Amino acid sequence: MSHAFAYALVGAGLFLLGLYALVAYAHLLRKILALNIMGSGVFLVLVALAKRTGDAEPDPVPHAMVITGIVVAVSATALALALMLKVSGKTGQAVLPGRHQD
Amino acid sequence: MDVIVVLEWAFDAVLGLGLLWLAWRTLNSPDLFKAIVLFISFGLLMALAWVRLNAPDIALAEAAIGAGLTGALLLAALARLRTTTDNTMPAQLPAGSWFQRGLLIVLLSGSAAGLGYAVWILPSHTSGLSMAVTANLDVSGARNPVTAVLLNFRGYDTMLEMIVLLLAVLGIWSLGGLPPRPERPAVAVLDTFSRFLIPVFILAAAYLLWVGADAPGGAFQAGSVLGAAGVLLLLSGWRPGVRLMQWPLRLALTIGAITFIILGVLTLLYEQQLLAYPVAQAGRMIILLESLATVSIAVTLAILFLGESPDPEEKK
Amino acid sequence: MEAILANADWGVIVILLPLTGGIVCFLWPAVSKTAGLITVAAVVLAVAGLGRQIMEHGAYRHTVGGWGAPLGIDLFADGLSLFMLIMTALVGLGISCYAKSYFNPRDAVWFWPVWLFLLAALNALFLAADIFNLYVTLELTGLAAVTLTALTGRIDALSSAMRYLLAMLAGSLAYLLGVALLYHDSGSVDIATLAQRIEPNATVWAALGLMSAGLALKTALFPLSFWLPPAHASAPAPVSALLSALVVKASFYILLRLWLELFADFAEGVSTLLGLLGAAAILWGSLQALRQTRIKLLVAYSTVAQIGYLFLVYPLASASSGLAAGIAAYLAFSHALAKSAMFLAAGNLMRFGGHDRIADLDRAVQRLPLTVSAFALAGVSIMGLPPSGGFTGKWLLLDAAMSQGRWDLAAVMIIGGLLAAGYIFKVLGYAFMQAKEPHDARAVPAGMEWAALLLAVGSILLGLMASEIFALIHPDLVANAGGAVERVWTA
Amino acid sequence: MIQALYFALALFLLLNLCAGLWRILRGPTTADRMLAAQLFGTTVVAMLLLLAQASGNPVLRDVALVFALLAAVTAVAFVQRAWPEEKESEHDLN
Repeated sequence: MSHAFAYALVGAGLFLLGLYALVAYAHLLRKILALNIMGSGVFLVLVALAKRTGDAEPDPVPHAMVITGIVVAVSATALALALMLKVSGKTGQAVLPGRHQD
Repeated sequence: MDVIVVLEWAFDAVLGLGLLWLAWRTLNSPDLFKAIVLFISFGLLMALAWVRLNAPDIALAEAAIGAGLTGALLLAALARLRTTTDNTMPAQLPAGSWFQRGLLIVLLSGSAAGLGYAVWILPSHTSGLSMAVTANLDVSGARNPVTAVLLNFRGYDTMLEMIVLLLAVLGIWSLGGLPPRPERPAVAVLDTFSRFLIPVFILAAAYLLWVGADAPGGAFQAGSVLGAAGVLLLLSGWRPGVRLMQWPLRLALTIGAITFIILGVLTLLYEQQLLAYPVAQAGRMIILLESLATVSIAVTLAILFLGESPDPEEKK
Repeated sequence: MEAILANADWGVIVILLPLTGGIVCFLWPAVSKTAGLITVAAVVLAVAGLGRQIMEHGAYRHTVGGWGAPLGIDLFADGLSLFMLIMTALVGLGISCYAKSYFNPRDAVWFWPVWLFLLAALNALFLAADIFNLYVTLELTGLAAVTLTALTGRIDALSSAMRYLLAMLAGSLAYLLGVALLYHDSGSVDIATLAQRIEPNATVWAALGLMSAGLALKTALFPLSFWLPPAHASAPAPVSALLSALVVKASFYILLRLWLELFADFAEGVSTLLGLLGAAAILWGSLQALRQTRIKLLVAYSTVAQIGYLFLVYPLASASSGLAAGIAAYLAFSHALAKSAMFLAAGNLMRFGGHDRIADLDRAVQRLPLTVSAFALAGVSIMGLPPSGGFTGKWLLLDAAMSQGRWDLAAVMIIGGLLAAGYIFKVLGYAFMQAKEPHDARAVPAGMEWAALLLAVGSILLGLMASEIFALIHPDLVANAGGAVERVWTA
Repeated sequence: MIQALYFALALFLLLNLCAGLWRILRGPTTADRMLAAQLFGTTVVAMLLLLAQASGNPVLRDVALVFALLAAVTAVAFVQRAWPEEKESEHDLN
């Protein structure tokens, strides 16, 4: 057993915690935070398991993937925050309208 | 030696549990400001986790983006949100009934068990692609394996990433931009502070870009630090002039992608393969790509923070 | 000249062209309409060039950077990917011609660069042979699609774009976690390499579940389709057409590809589940469509139902997966043509009357005959009546269901067809009637009417060219498809 | 053995950090919370320097440098916020 697995399990936990909050809470800012935490969880799984190379340097390919992933995450977060502000600017509330209002 | 092993385990255990606990408190604290501060702290701990996992390149990116820029973006969004919404709505408003949330918890606990088992049974020793990377590192033009993967072995992914960044800007601009951020008038302290700090940021970015080919660092990290310098400038009240917001800005946003495409076409013509650099030129091409990508990334991140549309008519 | 055309690397060009076009539109907003149309037309030609190469020399493979999988990234196109590229190029061209007249100058400046980036992302997706590269193209597709959805800036568009973005990001992350598990299980993200190394174990099962769930969310498979009707109904008409015709097909294509290459051998239980959800989608989507009072929501719910047909191929695939993939791709193409025509026609009706209330169509058939014909012809394909593409695809599916004794699925397909007839005739019926209060109508540019009609005619023509098309996707299919068509003509 | 000492110190700082969390959770003012987060940043910088010594990996000093710089951005973003200081509600203590 190595540390790699422990971190990977934490990553899986973060993913599911984020997923729970994404579904269970209505406030858009909280949903955006939840997606960011889900993302961190996925990145943690990718990088933690890359350390299973024993004493050698860890596998660099997942590291590169995560660096691009972090940049995607910040772009998507910025777009999501802008949309949230537009929605709340028009409705006065940062929640999605219920389905009955379609 | 044993002492170190015990200490390492203790450290990792505290860090791992701390991450989970912070994530949990971030997601369910009633006050949104508190949630954001907790999220920033979560980013700090994530960076420590990257260090523990021997991923200094990611730790650098996380330090700049995860803990810094995302935090600033969230705080600015919250400031704008408080001017547009009534604060009477409980921030912790649940979606769905208790029954639905209970069902969700049961489902996710099941998934947690399955996912945990799926991770647990993975072989405990494997080298992944690291052998292949090491074998080709000499001809890749970079001595830092992560840079070699990002700019050479999987450079095509990075080319598409540059478009992802551009699309985020296009998305915000097409929404008509955000209303100007409510802010206090810049004070002298802040002005002096940023005057001192911004040259240091630029120096640090240049350093990260320069060492990136050989040591942890590179375009994404340098771009994020430079972008943070831009955010600091914007925070201390500086605004780009109207003329600067037109084509010079658009060129700066796209220059990374343009360089990738031009190099792609050239390599396609001369090497018959997209982004196949001749071995003798690989090092120079990577430096060129990284420098211009740094510019694009930095400007994009600063513009994402500014959030205003470049079109003066749109601001109405 | 001939040699250059034959040897050019069309696969790479198909990706680089729209990327360049998008950047040009971004740098010089004044020329964006012209640059956009030229780029889309050029992409059609480049896809034709790629098609010729594939027909002559077989599958296309390009090792980006010269490294080759698993270290580098490969681009790969066989008949199936080529077919999806052709669908994207042709439907995209039709929608572009429509969009030329549709958008006001303010929106056009944003529409063209984002649509060209979306086109580049779709082409890159259909050419990808690497599951992480697929993730990047999925993110690109999602961000571009969300931006286009919100383009009008109206409140319904903004909130449905927000919901759409959250669903897209969650779907991508689930997919990415699956990629992480597969990579760490097998040490590669290249699909062909994975296919050799993959063994059914708990990790692969978890990856399969995560990737399928993420992609099903992005494809709007019932009950993960909650985000689709509001987004597709509130977007501008050409964008709705792009979303329904092309964007949902992109994630479906990935699922199909993963299934064919990686999971088909051991995941029979999951394919049964996907089939059941598909059947539920057909019934639920059709019933919802029948209940709607606005055309665009009706058409959007019809998309939910038609996506259900695509998923019926999974339980029927066990006998011959190549056959099922061919049917799915063919159904996707005919749905793309018909549904884009329908959304464009709905856009014309909205432009004409200023609203899209079905009960208020007010003799549209006399005043917009081309548009109503487009809607009706597309409806023929959606209902699955001969000789349309929708008919051939659904007939092959029905044939497969009956030959495997899946009477339940066959019954669902027939009920779905009847319900589709119900909601389409509902619209057409009102188009003949006079509204209680006649209101003034605005002129609709001829180009917009013709674009809708041509796409609808395409959905009928597709049915007549079934044998040629199946020869492209899967040679074994020719006999079946030809037989099915013949049987109908002789009956 | 000096390595173990560095490591023990890093662990000690990590535990300190957890204690600092209490201040973020309790507040009571937003400034308390933000200052606690800033203290976190400083602590992490110190930990990175210790880990750099312990593992003999000088790159971690670069990470510490970037951290120290970026802490300024969130701090300024906080100071420049323009919403009024509100009273903390009771339910905040849960």
